[in-house]
Amino acid sequence: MPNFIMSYLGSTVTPGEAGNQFWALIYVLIIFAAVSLAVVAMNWFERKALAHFQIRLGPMRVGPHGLLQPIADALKLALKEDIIPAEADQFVFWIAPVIGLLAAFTVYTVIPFGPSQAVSDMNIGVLFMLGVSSLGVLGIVVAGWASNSHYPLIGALRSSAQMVSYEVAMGLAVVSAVLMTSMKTGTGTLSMIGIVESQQQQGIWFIFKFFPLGLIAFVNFVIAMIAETNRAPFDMAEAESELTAGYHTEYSGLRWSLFMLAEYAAMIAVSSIAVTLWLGGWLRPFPNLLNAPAWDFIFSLFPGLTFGALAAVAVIGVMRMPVHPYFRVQRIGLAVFAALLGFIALFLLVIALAGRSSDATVAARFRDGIDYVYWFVLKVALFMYLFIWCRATWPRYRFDQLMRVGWKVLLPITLVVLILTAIVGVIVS
Amino acid sequence: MNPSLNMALISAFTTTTDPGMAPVATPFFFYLLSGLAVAGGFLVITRRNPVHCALALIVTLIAMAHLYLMLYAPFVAAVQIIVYAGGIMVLFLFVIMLVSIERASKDRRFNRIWPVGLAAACALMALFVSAFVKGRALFPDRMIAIPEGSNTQQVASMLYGEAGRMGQYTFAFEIASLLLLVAILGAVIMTKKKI
Amino acid sequence: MAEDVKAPAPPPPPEGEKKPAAAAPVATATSVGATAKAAAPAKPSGPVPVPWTSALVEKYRSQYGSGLEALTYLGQNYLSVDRSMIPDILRLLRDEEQFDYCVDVTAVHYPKREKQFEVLWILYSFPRNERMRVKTQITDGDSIASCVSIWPTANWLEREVYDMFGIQFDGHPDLKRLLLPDGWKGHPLRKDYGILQQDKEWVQINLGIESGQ
Amino acid sequence: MSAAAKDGTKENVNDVSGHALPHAIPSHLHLETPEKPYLDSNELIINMGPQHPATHGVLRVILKLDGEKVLGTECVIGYLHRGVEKIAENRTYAMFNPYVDRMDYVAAVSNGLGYCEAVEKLLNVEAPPRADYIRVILTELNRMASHQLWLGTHALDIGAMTPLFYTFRDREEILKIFEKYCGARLTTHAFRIGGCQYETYAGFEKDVKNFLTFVAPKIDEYEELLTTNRIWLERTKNVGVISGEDCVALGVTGPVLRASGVEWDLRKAQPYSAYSKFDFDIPTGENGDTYDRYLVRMEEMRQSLRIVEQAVNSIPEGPIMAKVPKVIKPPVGEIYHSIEAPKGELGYFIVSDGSTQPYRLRVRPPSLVNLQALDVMVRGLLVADVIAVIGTIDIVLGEVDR
Repeated sequence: MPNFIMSYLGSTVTPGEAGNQFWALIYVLIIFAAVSLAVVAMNWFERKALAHFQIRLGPMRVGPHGLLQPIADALKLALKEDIIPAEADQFVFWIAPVIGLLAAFTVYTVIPFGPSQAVSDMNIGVLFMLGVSSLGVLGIVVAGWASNSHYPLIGALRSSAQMVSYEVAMGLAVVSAVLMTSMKTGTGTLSMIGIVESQQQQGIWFIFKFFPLGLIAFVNFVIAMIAETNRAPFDMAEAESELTAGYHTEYSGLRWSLFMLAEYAAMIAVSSIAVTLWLGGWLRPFPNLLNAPAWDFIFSLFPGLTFGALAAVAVIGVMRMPVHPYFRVQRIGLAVFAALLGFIALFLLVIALAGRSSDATVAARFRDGIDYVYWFVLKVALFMYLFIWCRATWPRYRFDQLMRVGWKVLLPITLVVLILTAIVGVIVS
Repeated sequence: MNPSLNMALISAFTTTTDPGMAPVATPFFFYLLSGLAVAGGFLVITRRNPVHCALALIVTLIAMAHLYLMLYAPFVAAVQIIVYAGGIMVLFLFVIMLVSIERASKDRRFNRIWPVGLAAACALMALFVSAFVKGRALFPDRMIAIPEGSNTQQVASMLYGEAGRMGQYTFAFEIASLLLLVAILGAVIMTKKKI
Repeated sequence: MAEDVKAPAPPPPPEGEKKPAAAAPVATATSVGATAKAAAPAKPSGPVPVPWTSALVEKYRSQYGSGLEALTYLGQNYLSVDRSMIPDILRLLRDEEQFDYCVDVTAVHYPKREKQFEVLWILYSFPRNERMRVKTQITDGDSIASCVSIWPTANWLEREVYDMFGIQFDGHPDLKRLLLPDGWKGHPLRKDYGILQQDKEWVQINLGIESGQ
Repeated sequence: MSAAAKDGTKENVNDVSGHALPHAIPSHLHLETPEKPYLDSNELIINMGPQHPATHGVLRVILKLDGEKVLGTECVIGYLHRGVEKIAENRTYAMFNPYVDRMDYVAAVSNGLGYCEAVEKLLNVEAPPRADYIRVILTELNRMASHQLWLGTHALDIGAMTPLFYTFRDREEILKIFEKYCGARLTTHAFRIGGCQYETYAGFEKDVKNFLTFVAPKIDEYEELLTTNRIWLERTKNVGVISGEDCVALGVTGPVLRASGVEWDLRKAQPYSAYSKFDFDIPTGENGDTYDRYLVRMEEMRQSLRIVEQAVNSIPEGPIMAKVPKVIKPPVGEIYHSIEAPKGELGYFIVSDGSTQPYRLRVRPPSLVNLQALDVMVRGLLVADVIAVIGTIDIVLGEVDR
């Protein structure tokens, strides 16, 4: 068995590509667990970050600095009474959150966390992603309809119109990135891994390709993806001041939390796609320019150092906590958390050091894998911060303005960028 | 661990002989997906509630997308999901939600000409069966070869042609897209007085 | 609020006529001016209304003659007019005298008078920066012309007067209760509507409790 | 301004400036739809409220929608009706004073000022100058607090979460001054008939001056967040437009009236208290849309600061209470007195029968009258705009329902 694991870790293809069902299943489970954990972490982080934008502290009571708040919330939601309105369409009401969740999580099968750190390397990865994420809206639409109530219905109507319109701009922005993959090789690719590899070969992230065309396409994609995930300032479907809670007004307890899970999972998914298409996916900064083994080593220290920094922040938190019996448990809890982070940091640094000696060892592959995932997750985390930032800054668009932005601004710009990309590409090659 | 067991494990979970997106348990998935598609289609015409019908139709479309996938046509499968399940069905639902459900569900599902419809369906079925029986030679028993290159490129070269020459269907494709454009413009002009 | 009311206040007079001192003159008076003058001796030294003379008053007096009384009290002018003049004089005030802003429409209940209700319009003129009041007396059950067509703002204000006093406004587009629930019985700002009295039936049916007290 | 309002005929009033005025709506919202609805989609009747996050209390607005377009509205109010006017008839003049704070509870000081001045007028007494100055300072601070609360909730309605917390942080400083002055933060009961009950506490002037220097940059901060924010502009410009003529015809006062271009402020038009002694401007708008109302209120905050600054720098020494009898028995008569509350003209009409209790006390609430304009403002807009317009009218349901 260890041989099996080792031999797999040594391979350079994704389990899906190798037809390895076992490892594909393991990957799916890992990704499911990791995304769920990320959603929990994101929940905490969003509340804290938003709170600090708004000169307040956010959750502080449950656990040190509210670290256990998401867990407490999850427990509360799981134990809450699950209300199905009497007039609701029971079956559809039941299945709606599941549809949303399924769609949000299925996208992860094609997201490459590294050259072989993906469930599958589909040759139509980008199309698969677009198709599956477009199914997510079905969950929202039928949820709004099944609730048999006015606000959810309006939320669902808004949501369906919004998703369909922004998908067009999103798809066109994606196409311009796909077009860029064919620049040097002559044949483009729709595979997510292929797109990142193409960025490596061309030595440029697509966001900077044909400046500013890549940048414009990227910005358009980001706007469209915020709209696709129903986040502020495009959170029409759940505009709380207008539609109380939009499509999930009638939902409660576990079912409601499934919606939240789906929403955050979708946010992470679309951010991953943006990272893959424009920001070089798992590539660390300057992989071609600074490609000496020494640079490899320096960059491979980053994951350990990041966790070390987080541990240091936690330690500072422990020091700053008032010395009072009331805070005893919290101090200890935070100290344990800091120690945990410290151990992770230590482990990662050890791996980085162990992987330094040679390229062929398992340790080196392991180090590379951690590197890939680290840079990918770091870029995605920046997008998560962007989501929160937008939410704290902007008022909400009105529905007709939203549609106008989608159809009359975003779509023409993306089209022009697409055409220009094609023309410039032909001229350059 | 015992090396032989190790090998057995590897072979149990790996189909290394056939790289690429080779389907496993083809007949099982074929019948499962076909069954789903047929069941979905049946539900579409029998359910009273239009939203249930739409959901059943989505199931049918997704099952068919998977059938395309099994036919080594991933591009067509993806387009099927994006355009039909993700786009058109959402618009369907959009319209259905605006329509009064109570009245629609009280209407009689099958109106008086249902025997004619049944006859038409039977005739179509007969046509399919006869085509299958008589033209058996047209249908190979098994797939001859996995097509080389990706399906996406094949579609592209059919529609737009290889370098230097037009594709087989370029003209038809452009005509069709022009037709759709005219239809869109017409719809916009008919519904909206002021643009 | 109900408990608050109950504790400190003495039991309310049954007929809503609280002050014997003021009651006697009020009961016999026919106009407010007279009321105020007659009531004045009851108090040590209050200012009394004095006749209000202005071009405006002269104009309308010559037009309408009697049935129109113009007085000033504490520097605030008011016209006391007959009920029959009501829509016309308000319209003239707006059109000719630029009283383009109807501040408020309200009423006062004097149960001992023959004409129980005094309805008032508080007007303001933006161009003249001047306030005045127009008032009229009506008996219980009389209706009065609505001035919604003169000032749209009177819509809700008249509805409130109807709600609180039960005064009907003719020509009001949608005269129904404003603040109280539709099925409420009685009109609370009438003096005979005691504060402990409550529409028990409504409370029982709509709120499902025995009593709101 | 009054050109259209002058046209006395009934037909013209129906069409003061193109809008159908609210009285034209029958109760059952029978509204003609311009085109035949597509398919058999029927109009949606939506109950916004009484429990709704954006109706600022228990306001219920029945919306008739065509998709998202508003065909008409009807407000159902009274959920917070406490019978303030009836309570007044059963309380002595002094006892009723705290009740007025409960009407517009975010601007309790203004309510108290109006009531005390009305009774003082009826009694024919005048508050001493020092009391007037204290009143002006507190009232203007309260106007600012009211506007800050309005800004925060209005922005939240439109979807901007952050300004709410900024404004509440700064409003807190005002409430602290109130608390130090009279012990209460919200329903202050700060004034008494004849003046003020309390002398200013030691350091009052310093506190106020500190607040002035503290808050001036904060107002810029609010503006930084919103004034040039593109989405804010799109959401507020040309939304809920009401003309000056409509405002006058509908009796709308306060910032809403001023944003429609009518330069009218009771503090200038009929100065009360010590307002005639201060130098300040009346900000006005041009378009009468939500954005102009926002700008007008922002400018009013600055003008309030100006007034407070002048008042606190020139506050005279002297008594704070006029000679008022222990038992307040105004002579027989009636009085109408109104002040410029943060929401508009707040009037008290008091009829005295010479006893210790008002014979009749009528409150002319600005919120109620302004709310009447909602229908005119939102016709043809979208649901999201209804929220914005409810926010921009700045209603407090405690005052609407009393």
